[in-house]
Amino acid sequence: MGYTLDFSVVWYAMPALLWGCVGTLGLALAGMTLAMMIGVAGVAARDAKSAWLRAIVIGFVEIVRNTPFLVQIFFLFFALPLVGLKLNPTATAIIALGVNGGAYAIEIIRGGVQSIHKGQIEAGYALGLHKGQVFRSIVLKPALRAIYPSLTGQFIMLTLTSSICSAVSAYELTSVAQRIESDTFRSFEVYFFVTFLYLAISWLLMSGFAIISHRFFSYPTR
Amino acid sequence: MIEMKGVQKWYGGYQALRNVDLTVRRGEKIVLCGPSGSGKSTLIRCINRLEAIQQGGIVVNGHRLDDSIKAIDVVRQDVGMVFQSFNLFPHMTVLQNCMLAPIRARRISKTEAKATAQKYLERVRIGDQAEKYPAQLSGGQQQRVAIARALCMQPKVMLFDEPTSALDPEMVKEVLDTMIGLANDGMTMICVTHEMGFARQVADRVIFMAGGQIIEEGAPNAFFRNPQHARTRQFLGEILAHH
Amino acid sequence: MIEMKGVQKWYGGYQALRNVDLTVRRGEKIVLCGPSGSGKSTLIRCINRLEAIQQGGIVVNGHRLDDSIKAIDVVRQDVGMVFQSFNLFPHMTVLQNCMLAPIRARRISKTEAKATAQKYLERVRIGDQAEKYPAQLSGGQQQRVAIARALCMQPKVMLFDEPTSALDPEMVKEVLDTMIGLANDGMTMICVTHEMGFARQVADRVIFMAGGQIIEEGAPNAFFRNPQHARTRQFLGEILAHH
Amino acid sequence: MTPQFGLPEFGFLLRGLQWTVLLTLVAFVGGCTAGLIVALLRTCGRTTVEWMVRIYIGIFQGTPLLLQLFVVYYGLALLGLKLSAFVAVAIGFTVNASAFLGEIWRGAIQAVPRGQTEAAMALGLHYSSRMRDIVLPQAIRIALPATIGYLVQLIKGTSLAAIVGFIELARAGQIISNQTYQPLLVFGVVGAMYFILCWPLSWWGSRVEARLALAGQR
Amino acid sequence: GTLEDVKKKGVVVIGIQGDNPPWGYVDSSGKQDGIDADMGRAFAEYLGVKAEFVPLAVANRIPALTTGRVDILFATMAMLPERAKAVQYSKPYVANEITLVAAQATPINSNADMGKYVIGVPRSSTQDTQVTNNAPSGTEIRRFDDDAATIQALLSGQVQAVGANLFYPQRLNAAKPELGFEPKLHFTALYNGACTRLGEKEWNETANKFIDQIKSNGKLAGFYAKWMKVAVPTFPDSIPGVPFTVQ
Ligand SMILES: Nc1ncnc2c1ncn2[C@@H]1O[C@H](COP(=O)(O)OP(=O)(O)OP(=O)(O)O)[C@@H](O)[C@H]1O
Ligand SMILES: Nc1ncnc2c1ncn2[C@@H]1O[C@H](COP(=O)(O)OP(=O)(O)OP(=O)(O)O)[C@@H](O)[C@H]1O
Ligand SMILES: [Mg+2]
Ligand SMILES: [Mg+2]
Repeated sequence: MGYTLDFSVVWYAMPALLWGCVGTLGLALAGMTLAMMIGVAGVAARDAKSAWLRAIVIGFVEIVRNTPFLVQIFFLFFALPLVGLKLNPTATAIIALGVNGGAYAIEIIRGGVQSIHKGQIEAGYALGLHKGQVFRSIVLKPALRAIYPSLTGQFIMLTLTSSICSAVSAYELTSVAQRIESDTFRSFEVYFFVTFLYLAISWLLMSGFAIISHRFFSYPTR
Repeated sequence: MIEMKGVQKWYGGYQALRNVDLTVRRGEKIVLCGPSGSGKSTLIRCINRLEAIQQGGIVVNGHRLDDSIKAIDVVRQDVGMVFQSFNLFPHMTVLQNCMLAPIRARRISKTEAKATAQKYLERVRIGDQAEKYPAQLSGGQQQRVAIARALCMQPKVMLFDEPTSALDPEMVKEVLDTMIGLANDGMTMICVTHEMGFARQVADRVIFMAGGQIIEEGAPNAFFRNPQHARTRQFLGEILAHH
Repeated sequence: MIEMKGVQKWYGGYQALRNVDLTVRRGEKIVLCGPSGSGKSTLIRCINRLEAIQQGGIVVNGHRLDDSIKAIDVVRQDVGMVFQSFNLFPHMTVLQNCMLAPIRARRISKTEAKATAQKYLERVRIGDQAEKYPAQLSGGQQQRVAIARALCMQPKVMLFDEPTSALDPEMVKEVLDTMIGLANDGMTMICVTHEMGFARQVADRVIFMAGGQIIEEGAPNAFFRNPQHARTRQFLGEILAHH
Repeated sequence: MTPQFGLPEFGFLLRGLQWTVLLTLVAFVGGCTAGLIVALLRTCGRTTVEWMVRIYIGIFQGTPLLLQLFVVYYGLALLGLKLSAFVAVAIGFTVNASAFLGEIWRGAIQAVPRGQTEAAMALGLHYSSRMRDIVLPQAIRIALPATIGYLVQLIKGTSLAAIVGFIELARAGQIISNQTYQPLLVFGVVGAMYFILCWPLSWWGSRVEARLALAGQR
Repeated sequence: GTLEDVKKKGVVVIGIQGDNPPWGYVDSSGKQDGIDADMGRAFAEYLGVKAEFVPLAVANRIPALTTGRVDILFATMAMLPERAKAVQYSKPYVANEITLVAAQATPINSNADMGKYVIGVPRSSTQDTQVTNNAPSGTEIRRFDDDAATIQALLSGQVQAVGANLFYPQRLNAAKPELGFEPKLHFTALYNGACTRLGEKEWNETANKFIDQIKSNGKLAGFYAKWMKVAVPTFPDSIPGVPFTVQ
């Protein structure tokens, strides 16, 4: 076929690709932070007294979880300006990732809260603690520990999803790769190497998560 | 100290307590027994308002339990409770378990809370385990921590819901001993338990429940030797047979 | 029937059995007791090779247990086991629970398996519950199903690992009665239990373990009245104290 | 020259939807089969096999599906294995799904209480019977909500098949939006179609989950 | 495969853009349409075989050809020297013009003015190259996946100008006529050619013969009238760095 692999292009493009990794990591970390905030706030709102608030949270979760990310980010980028809210691509990407990840985080964290044995909560009440104190001091940490693997798994997915943010011209690894590809036409080499870079990013994040887990959730259980 | 009058409690359509009257004087020790599902747990959980009641009234230490948060607060601070499954908080050390409620609910200082916690941990002979996590302790030790944790709130009444039934046989004794010590110090206590030896030794009154009602009560000697009701006799026959 | 010689068992670096020798004759009933962690469960789990041993030998009904799948198969078919937590299969009815192993492991026909299952379910007085699922039964009933399920394989030996310790007090008796019936029929049995009434009534020998070793053994009367070792006396003292 | 969004355009989106459904089915059937194998190998008890499967799972969970499809379609072609677009996509999705489902099911298999396996062993049952009769029926119930959740992800993920030329729902939406210049309307409709496809599944998933939680309380 | 394989099978596989009207796109009845599609069908007819279209995105046109997924590209491939290192171009068959388009009210008169605005381009396209090369350094250039997103970005105000081809003004003004979009800067004229794999002489020669034929028999003029609504321009005989034949 006459096609020979030539990985030298990847070598020359290395600085650009590494900056792309930084972009991806930045989007991912900011997105995770936002997702976590939406997650915890959403879980609290999901059990709120106001039926309206609960309905809004449920509706939000269902809509976000059942439509593709691409449609969501297009909506944020192209539709919000119509109502006067113009966000730059990076902000759009972070919000889209945070909103998307947040909807999943709400469901995951809620599962963790529900997995806490009822006796733990009752023991808190029996000691005279109030609802908020019980949630903060007794429920939250074991709940997060219980769902930590699924939550971090979701965050890895969020990181990979950030590749779609190139659609609204956000700066991240895939968009850099596409530029390099279009300059060199060495598609296979570039994409193969970029796949490897994503793997490295995932593994880096997973080690980070493991360290956090070790630091905060390493109390002994049976 | 505790006064229950005409208490009725439903879980949905199922009536778990039927017209229960019970008065407990200061310093009195009550043992509650009865077949599974008879409403023993429900009864004591109503006393610190872990369950709401649908009819009747409960007064604890002069405070009438109604739906007001204020009343519930006061009562819960006066009433300590120990569960069958310990319910220690797994992410806190023994000491933190004991300090949490005094700091958050009684708003006392950390140093003071720590001193109190140490005192009660010594009291249940477990002061040296203060820095361990619950999972690192044996069942009997965990239950003693649970007792110390409740004591740290300096309650006026202690409720025990089958505190030894999740324990290995060897550990039962250490927990019962702790409870006996507490009883001898004059604590007002209501214990759900099937440890009849314990009942004989410390109870002022033994109460037998079945089907959500109090069927029979009496001083331990009279109760064990000469139960009045057929249901009580059957129950005692079964639980004492294999001992 | 069962012969263990110089058995040593490690979990990683922890030695759970130290040089255990034990001979059980056909029809003999053994009660195994001892403090938590002493290796009782480990010992009986070695007999049907749920745990591999690192040194020594075990012969069951003439078959030497080695690593060959064949030997393990034969022995497991000869040895029935009942666990503390029943371990019934929740997605199958009582009848299906009892029929599965005979059909799959003994390869007998469905009709035959059904007849056998019915027979043993009647035997443990639970024939009328055959179509229910485990979750619909009380703990005592579940444990009796577990016994019937083991019996359906027509084992030569039955192992019981604390069969009554997860039960409500009222249900203990019905399970013990079933076991007593089995003993009277001449089944070879090894029971880990702390029900000393049961031990007195059926055991030919009581064995006391501590720290992975057999410390003492003897006929029940001698064992309870006059234990030889200090450790045994301490243990008996504790578990009998509160009864 | 510029058509408005009307019935023919809607029909075009529906044809895209057909591809989305077909791709989902193929990926799901392939993924379930391969995922079961992955899950069984991952729990087989042999350290080397388990490690190899872990690496397999790590690679396919750790890289974007977009790039995986690209590598299968164009990469294998470079090595002389030229697959039709449909086969390539089927393989790409199968491999990806097998990693995710394999991991979900491994968790479920390990969540079946150890006592169940031990009871089965004590009754003299062999590996195949233990898995088929005891462990898998219980694991499937445990894994059902997560599996349904993944199926929803998969439906949305088929939009990536556009990279090798499939005109499925998302791509069809892009094309129509390019012809009508009404992207908001078009993507609104596309989003609604995905929602109609995914939401009943999600709903079923949460019902199953609630039922399992209830059963677990007993 | 080789030309011979194609004739034996009776099908030529043609790579084309799937969503870029009026060059190449799939219409709402699912039929491949546009000037490139007409070119492709005429080429198949010329070979005496059937045409099978593979719709491609901007980014995977070249890989599809080099890995043998398609036999030939009629896929809006502007003839650029860098690309000529990866694929073999034929003679040009259509012309395109790359401009910078903005609303009437946006004052852009020189390349330097671009620095004051956010400019949108489709990633990896000729517009991308032209804007990147001509804009002062430091200009904020946003790269989108395709023409549709680029146009939408201008319409929704996310960017103030776009690197455009011949058809952008027409499309933009159809959506928001009140803004009066117009070309502000003219960068370059570009020619598109058919692409075959490097070194495959037979394919290249056939493509060139085909293009010569439709230029002379008026077929190309027909396509131009139908899609571009302008007369066929004169095509250059050579483009620096882009050979039309296999060397
Ligand atoms: N949250 C609940 N919802 C519905 N029914 C309940 C609930 N809690 C308890 N019940 C029912 O109320 C009855 C009394 O329960 P309770 O726990 O008080 O019994 P108990 O005497 O403590 O039994 P045990 O010895 O098994 O602990 C039982 O029939 C039980 O099924
Ligand atoms: N799978 C295992 N891995 C490591 N250690 C184990 C394992 N199973 C048991 N052990 C250890 O081996 C020792 C003996 O355990 P075993 O379960 O046989 O005790 P036991 O006498 O049955 O106690 P119990 O009365 O609590 O059931 C204990 O110290 C226990 O911690
Ligand atoms: Mg109870
Ligand atoms: Mg044991």
